[in-house]
Amino acid sequence: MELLVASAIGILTAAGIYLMLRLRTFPVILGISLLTYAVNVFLFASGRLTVGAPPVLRDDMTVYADPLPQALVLTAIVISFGMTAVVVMIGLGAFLGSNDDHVDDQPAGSEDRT
Amino acid sequence: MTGDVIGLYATALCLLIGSGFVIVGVIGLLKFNDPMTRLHAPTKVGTVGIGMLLLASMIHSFTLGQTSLHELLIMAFLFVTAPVSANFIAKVNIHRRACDMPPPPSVDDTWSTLDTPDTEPAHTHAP
Amino acid sequence: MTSAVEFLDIAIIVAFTALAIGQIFSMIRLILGPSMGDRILALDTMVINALGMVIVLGIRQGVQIYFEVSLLIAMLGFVSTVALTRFVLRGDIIE
Amino acid sequence: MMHWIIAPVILPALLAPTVVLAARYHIGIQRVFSVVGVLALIAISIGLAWQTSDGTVMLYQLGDWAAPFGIVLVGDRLSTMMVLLTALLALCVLLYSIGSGWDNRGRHFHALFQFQLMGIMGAFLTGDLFNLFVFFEVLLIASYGLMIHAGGNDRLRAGVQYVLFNLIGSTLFLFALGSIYAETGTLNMADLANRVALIDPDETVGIRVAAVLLLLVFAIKAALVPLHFWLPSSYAEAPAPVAALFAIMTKVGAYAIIRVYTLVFPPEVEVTAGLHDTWLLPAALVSLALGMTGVLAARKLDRLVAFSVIGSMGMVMVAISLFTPEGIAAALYYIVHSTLAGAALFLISDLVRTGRGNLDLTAQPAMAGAALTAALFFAGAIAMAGLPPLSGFLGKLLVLDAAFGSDRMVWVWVIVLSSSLISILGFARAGSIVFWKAQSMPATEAEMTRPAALSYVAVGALLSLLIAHTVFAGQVHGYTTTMSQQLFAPQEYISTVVDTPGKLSTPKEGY
Amino acid sequence: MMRLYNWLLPHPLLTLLLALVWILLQNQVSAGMVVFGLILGIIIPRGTAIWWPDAPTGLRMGKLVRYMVIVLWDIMVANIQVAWIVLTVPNSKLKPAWIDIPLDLRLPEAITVLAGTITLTPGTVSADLSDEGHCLLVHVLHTDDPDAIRDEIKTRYEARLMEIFT
Amino acid sequence: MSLFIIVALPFLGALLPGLMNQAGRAACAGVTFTVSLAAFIGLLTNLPAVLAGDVVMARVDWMPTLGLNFTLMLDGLGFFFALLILGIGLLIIAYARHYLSRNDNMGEFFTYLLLFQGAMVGIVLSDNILLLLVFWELTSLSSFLLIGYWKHLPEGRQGARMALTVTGMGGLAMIGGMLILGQIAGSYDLSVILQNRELIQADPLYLPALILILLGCFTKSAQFPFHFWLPHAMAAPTPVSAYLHSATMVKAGIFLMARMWPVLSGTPEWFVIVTTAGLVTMVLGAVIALFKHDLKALLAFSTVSHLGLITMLLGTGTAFGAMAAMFHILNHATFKAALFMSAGIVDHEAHTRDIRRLGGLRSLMPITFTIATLAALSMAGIPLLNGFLSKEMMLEEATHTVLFGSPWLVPALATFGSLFSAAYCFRLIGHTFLGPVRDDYPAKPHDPGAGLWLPPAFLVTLVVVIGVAPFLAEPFVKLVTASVLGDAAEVPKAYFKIWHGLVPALFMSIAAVVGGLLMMAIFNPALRLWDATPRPEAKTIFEAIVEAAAALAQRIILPLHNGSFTRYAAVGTVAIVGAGFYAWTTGTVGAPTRAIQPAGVVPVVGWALLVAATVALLFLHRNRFLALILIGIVGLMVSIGFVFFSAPDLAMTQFTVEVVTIILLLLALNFLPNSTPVESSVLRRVRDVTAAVAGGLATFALAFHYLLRDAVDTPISEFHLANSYKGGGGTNVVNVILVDFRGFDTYGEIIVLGIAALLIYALTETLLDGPVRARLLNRIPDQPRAGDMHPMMMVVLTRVIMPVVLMVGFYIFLRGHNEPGGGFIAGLIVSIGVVMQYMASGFSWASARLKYPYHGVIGAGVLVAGFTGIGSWFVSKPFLTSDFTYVRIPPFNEFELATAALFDVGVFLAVVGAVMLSLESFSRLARRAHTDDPDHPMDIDPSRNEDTTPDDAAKEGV
Ligand code: NA
Ligand code: NA
Repeated sequence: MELLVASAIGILTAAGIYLMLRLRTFPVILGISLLTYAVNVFLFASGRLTVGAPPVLRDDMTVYADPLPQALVLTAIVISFGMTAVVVMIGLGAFLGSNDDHVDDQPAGSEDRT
Repeated sequence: MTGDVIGLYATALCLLIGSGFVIVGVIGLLKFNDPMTRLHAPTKVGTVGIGMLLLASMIHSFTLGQTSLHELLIMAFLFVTAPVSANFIAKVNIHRRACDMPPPPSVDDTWSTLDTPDTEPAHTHAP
Repeated sequence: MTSAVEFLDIAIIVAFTALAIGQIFSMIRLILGPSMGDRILALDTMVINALGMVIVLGIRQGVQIYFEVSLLIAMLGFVSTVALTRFVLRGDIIE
Repeated sequence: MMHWIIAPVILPALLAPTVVLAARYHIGIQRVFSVVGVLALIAISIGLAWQTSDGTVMLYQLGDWAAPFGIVLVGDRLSTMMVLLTALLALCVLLYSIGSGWDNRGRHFHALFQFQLMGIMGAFLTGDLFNLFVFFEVLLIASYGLMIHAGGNDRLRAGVQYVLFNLIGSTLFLFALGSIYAETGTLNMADLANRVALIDPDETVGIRVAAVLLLLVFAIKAALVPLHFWLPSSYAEAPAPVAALFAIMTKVGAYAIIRVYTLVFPPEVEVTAGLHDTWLLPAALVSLALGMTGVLAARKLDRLVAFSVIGSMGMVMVAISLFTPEGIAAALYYIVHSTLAGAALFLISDLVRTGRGNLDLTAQPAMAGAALTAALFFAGAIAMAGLPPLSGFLGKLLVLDAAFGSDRMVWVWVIVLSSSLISILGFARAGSIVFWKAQSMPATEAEMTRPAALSYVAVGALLSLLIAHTVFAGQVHGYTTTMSQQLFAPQEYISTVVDTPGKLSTPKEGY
Repeated sequence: MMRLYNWLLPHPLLTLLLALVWILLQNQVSAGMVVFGLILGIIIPRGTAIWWPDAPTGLRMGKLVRYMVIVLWDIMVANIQVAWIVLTVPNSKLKPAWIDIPLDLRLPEAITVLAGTITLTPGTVSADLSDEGHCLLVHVLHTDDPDAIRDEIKTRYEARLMEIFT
Repeated sequence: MSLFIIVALPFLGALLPGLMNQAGRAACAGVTFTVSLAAFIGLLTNLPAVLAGDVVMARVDWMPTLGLNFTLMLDGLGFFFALLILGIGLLIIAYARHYLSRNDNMGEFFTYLLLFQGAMVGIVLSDNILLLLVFWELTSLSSFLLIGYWKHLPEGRQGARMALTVTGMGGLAMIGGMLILGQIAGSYDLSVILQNRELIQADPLYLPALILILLGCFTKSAQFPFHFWLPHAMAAPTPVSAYLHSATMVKAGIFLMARMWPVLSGTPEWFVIVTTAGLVTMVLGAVIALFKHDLKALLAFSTVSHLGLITMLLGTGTAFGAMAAMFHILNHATFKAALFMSAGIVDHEAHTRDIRRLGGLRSLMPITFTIATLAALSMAGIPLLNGFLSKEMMLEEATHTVLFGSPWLVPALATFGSLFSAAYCFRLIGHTFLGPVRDDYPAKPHDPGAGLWLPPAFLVTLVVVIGVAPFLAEPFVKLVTASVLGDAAEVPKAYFKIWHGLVPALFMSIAAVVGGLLMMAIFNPALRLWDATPRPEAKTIFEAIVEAAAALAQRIILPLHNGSFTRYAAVGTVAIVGAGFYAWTTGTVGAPTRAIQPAGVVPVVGWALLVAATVALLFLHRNRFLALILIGIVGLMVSIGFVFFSAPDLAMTQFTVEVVTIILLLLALNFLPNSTPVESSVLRRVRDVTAAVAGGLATFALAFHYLLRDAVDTPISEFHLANSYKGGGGTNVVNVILVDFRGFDTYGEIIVLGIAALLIYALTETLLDGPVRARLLNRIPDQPRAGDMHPMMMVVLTRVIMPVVLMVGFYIFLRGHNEPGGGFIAGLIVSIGVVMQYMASGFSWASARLKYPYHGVIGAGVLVAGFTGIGSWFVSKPFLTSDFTYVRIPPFNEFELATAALFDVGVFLAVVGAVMLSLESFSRLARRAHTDDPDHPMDIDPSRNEDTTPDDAAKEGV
């Protein structure tokens, strides 16, 4: 199980980085989203993996999954949602202004390729 | 046989039936060669498949001595939304010309999806 | 009693397997496409299968704690299907 | 219960939504709210700095939960000084944005401004690493809003890159936090310091990586080469008052490095040995050199200032990375200087923009209000280039003095001094083109706007602060020296944070 | 008084439905729960009533229940039928067809229920409506006789719905 | 008068002329003169003490922690220089008053001049070497302003920058030297440093310190090879040249060498470096001066030469040399300032300084001629003028100096230099004043008013008086010398007199003067030879170097910061991974403490799907719509993973956020291109894959590492589990953490969300106010659009479902504290419910009927959360302290009332407001793009059609 989770984190990270290095805003945002998944799982896993013991108190249970990373990830998810919304909007604004969704600055005078 | 045992068997049975429908649904999704026919399998079979799983869950809860009817809510939800989902996907298929085009309606002028006065004549667009 | 429990365990495994196969098949359809409708349909199916997985998980653990999750998946799966199809149909999903 | 320490966070956090709720169409009311709020903030900050100046560590347990279980705010000399600096800077920037009308060129300037302050204040005051992340995000997202305030295509394009780069930074922060929690099971900095000491020397990989990741997060904030790339275009494209406010944001990174690497991973901790001293100083030196080279290379005034900010952050980081009490004391002195000087230069470059319509470093006819603007630029450039009599020179002396006798003294001295020369060259070149060469150009009929008096007042206020920072350098440096000693003897900080009981806890046996 | 009633309960059935949903959500029944459910059932429709203008009045509840039972039964049967088709009929033998169903129903709510019923039952999916809403497009998975299906839909479902939505 | 006041007066006074510009030129000059005079008198009040051999001290702490203090000291040397600075300053001010034209901004000029004066006085009175550095750099800055005073002249700008750069460089080097010196001595106070000769000279850092300090001195005093900036500084107005570049600033380096003489001199290093530099400068300067045609340039290089002479004298390291140097400083200051002023007069009257265009002025400008000639002859070393005396001493010293093992090298070169020195003096007199009167002067020259000639006349008087009666100057010079020497040596006994007998120096002197006359005889052929000799032109070289430096900087900086985010990100990734790798490899890895848990079919399949979707995304991401679906699957799988690993709250949040994000992305994608073109090269992709794999491996390794190990101590969450119910009143520990234990995080989090929405709104507003608006109005959708905007089934379903969704939201909200759920998820659900309504009937229709002020909702949410937190202040508890109680009101079951729930209400409101405001903003763009505003919730409604004709329906619809 640990191997699965760790490798999933690794794969998400790798894919995220690859997409993050693409040339258009849209795939870059997708890449950042993948990275966000990766890091959320990573942060979640810092409480180690527990199956079948949600941290909702029950009389008949003594072992629970670590609730703190869950709360942290929750915060992180919400924050990255806000960030994603913002970057999407700014990216859209930039595209609408220039009709170009390259994430890199284009050399001056280059033709509009979109 | 006590009630508990019956409950467990009933749960298991529901699970198995549900699994069967789930499998059938995805087989249809994979097997059929036209988007419209593919639409039939999962939207219906899946609904019942999940319905059986939900039923299993209810029975299981009762077996464990807990009243549980809230699965009904999920079931109801799935049942009322599935037709709308299917309707939308069918509209997508028609709009994108992904399937055989339906003949014009017998009563009105055209199908609403194809009724696009604000764009060029619809058929000029490639699928 | 034990045989019933064992039977249920088997049924649970079968259900998990069926749902897993369902997910894999749907994924194949999703990647194959070819039309947008197929892909949306495949996603819709995957969401519903995922819902099934959560339900079976609840049965296996004998808890009702996953109810809210299931309800949410059911609701939001629908919303996302509508949003995706609306996008294909109209471009603008809230017009 | 003393609630004052949370006031710098809560006050803007209440003011901003109030403005949004009640006054979002009334710029006048917004301005009044904003200015009054910042004035109150200054008063509070002075009070806090006064309170902590005797070495008191103020602790505020949010929700009445003891650390490390709940979040705490901690005020010591360092954090209250940063808070005060922020508040003072905020007033000048705010006055400038009102004077220049920047605040009315888009929506929600004042709300975003207040939120930005809230984020910065929180970052300085919190004693919890994850809470630091949250405040980083608050200040970042507010900064995104401010950065693209008033729109414009170039600004939006730069904004996209700025946001994306910071998203990488935020992701990295979470990786670091995950590693830290996984390794130590805590998030509170003081508790972390205790727990790092427990780590087995045979099992150091995790905490080492965590420490380095954390350092990198802060290095991004501090625009340390090679993680500085986000800075030039975003600071240059941001509205000038916003860029001026951003001058404190790089300091947040520096602050965090100082805090964490004196409290949690001080140089003498064995398990993280060799991490900061190996790479930080070279990177800082490269930053310094690169920033000042950028000053010489810049083709536009705003870029020039942006690069000078990188350079001056390099200087701060050079001082920090010595990791000696003298080095940190020098860094803290320099941080204040660099904030004020950077902010002043951004505002001055906006005066130029107002006067001549653009910031290209090309000869153009004399601008409106040239004499005064030129004088201000001269002063700002002197400060930034580290020439006497302003505090940049004193800061430079402090850094060089602190580096005396260190292993890499020659490197530090050579690069500090030569980059200083390069920046002198760059500033002289730019100033002579913009202000002097203009005198040899034929005057045009083009319409020139004279900057508003309030704008000059704001810049003047910043420069006055710089002058005060110079005149009272002895007192300030004396203070930063005590501050640095406090930082290098964190036992009181740690025990205040960890040993103060809270709700449902008895000290030492809470769990 | 009547106006207050109408104002308070723009959709009485919806109120009941919501109360039921509330109880189901709570997964247990108690007096307080019901009261609370009803309160919510009044508040929420009241708050969103403006988005449901011209609601149909005079639903025949008895017939509606009977209709639902029929549909549920048909769904069970349909699923088995479709499952059989999926598993046994090869693609080459499959005979899908489009059929259009001229509608006698006029109420959107009624047409929607009909379309939903069609989708949920044997091998049919309601795909589209004609541009003025007088005709429903249905896709059939596998049939030799489309007209029979049309007739069955009209008699088995539409006729009943005509009675329910008077 | 206190030394502080003497130093402060010019600085404070500098404000006056700048502010008094309106008051007129006379007033500006007057006030400047008064300020200087006050300082001058203040200085003189200390004369008795200085003459008595006392050292006047004044001290105020500035930065005691650094050792930089306002410590001033007045001894003979300081007094001498201060006297020169203030005395000549007074003359210059008087002179400048008449020299500057009406177009020049006099206030500005005098402000700069006083700043400079103050800085110079500061240098010579500093007892603290760091303070001295401050003043040192201030002279560079003020001279920069003075040289560039005529901003419209390119020469002025270039000269100013060159001076600033060169002297600035020296100043920076000196910072290093001074710091080393101070560190060795343990104090930055001169009085301490000067006591530590042995300690300093024995230190291994002595040589670096010496070189660095000498760099400062040489650049400032224009010593070879840094002599080149000085002539270009002559672009300044003549008073500036006279003051800075002959009398004062260039002497700062000399002053410092003299000041440091007791500790630095006397070593072989000092001797070789200083003497050589001085000697070379002396000769070189003299040779170049001879061939300069610009009067001021000639004088400038003559200054270079004389500074070399003084430097050489200091370099010998003998007491006699030091005394000679001091005497020559005095003499040089008098005759050179007089000469500069004369040159200025010539320029002022004849409108040219070009010697080739002058000549014959003797009869036209007799007064000027007299002054200039006397001064020039003094410079040439003609007896009965003061220049002769000190030059004799120099030659005398030269004969005793053995450099590089050669006893004749120094005397020979000294004579050679003197020869050229005499030659250019003769040329100056001959070619400017003698010869026939010409008729082609640019202006008609005549003697100026007394204001211009009186100051130089005064100086020439001194030249003659000292020249004739050297004993008058002797005690003073010896006093100064004594303070130069300090404890290091005794002041020589030698007397100042015109006739020393037939000593070698006399013959060398005669040789120089005769040689100088001969040189004049062969001047024309020599000039042709000179012109034919290729020489580096300093200005060109300097400009080339600066431009090359700037170009190099641009070549480094601009391509590096070319706005390529992808490269920045790649560099960042590599740096981060590299640093992490370094940390990893330098650490130790212990044995795992946790066992691997076996994985069943569900996690394996979930993993496989996650990976499959991720990989598919990599390959198919160019189809953006498909990419969205795939990322949806990734999110779905992650959510399911969270369910599996006991995190239902997380799963719900993740999934809900996922859906809202996809809706947002779809809203954006409507405007964006639907596919991503193939652009990056294979090489680039290889680079990216490499970075990606490295990053992936890194996070994998890190995660796997800690998943198999326990934390070093019990995680703090044990406390949360133990106290969640007792202290927080909730059984859902995650929720209790969110709203109670770490409610402050959540408070920040909703603010982030609120800001995001405000930002999005603000940006939309800005876009719609700008050029984007027109673009949106003219936008043609990039894909064909289907008919039936608002399908009936969806509309009808929504009418039933939306209230249910709202109720579910409410339910989730209430449950949150004890079961999975909470304000955040509830907020998202409610938002999605409303979004459903918008999707079904359209935003315009829905919001035309029911419009919530989402701004207000956000504001209210944040305020509710904030005031909930503040509420605890009233019970003297910290912000966000929660309390709860159980209430029973029939017929309801007992239920919990918690302040945390109120906080959660704030969260709920903020979330709803933020999500809705964002979606609204996005859809505002879309509505700008196509303006049809339906009146009906659904496009097709047969029940409506029944009442109207089909034509009307057609008009109403769509
Ligand atoms: Na059907
Ligand atoms: Na598009």
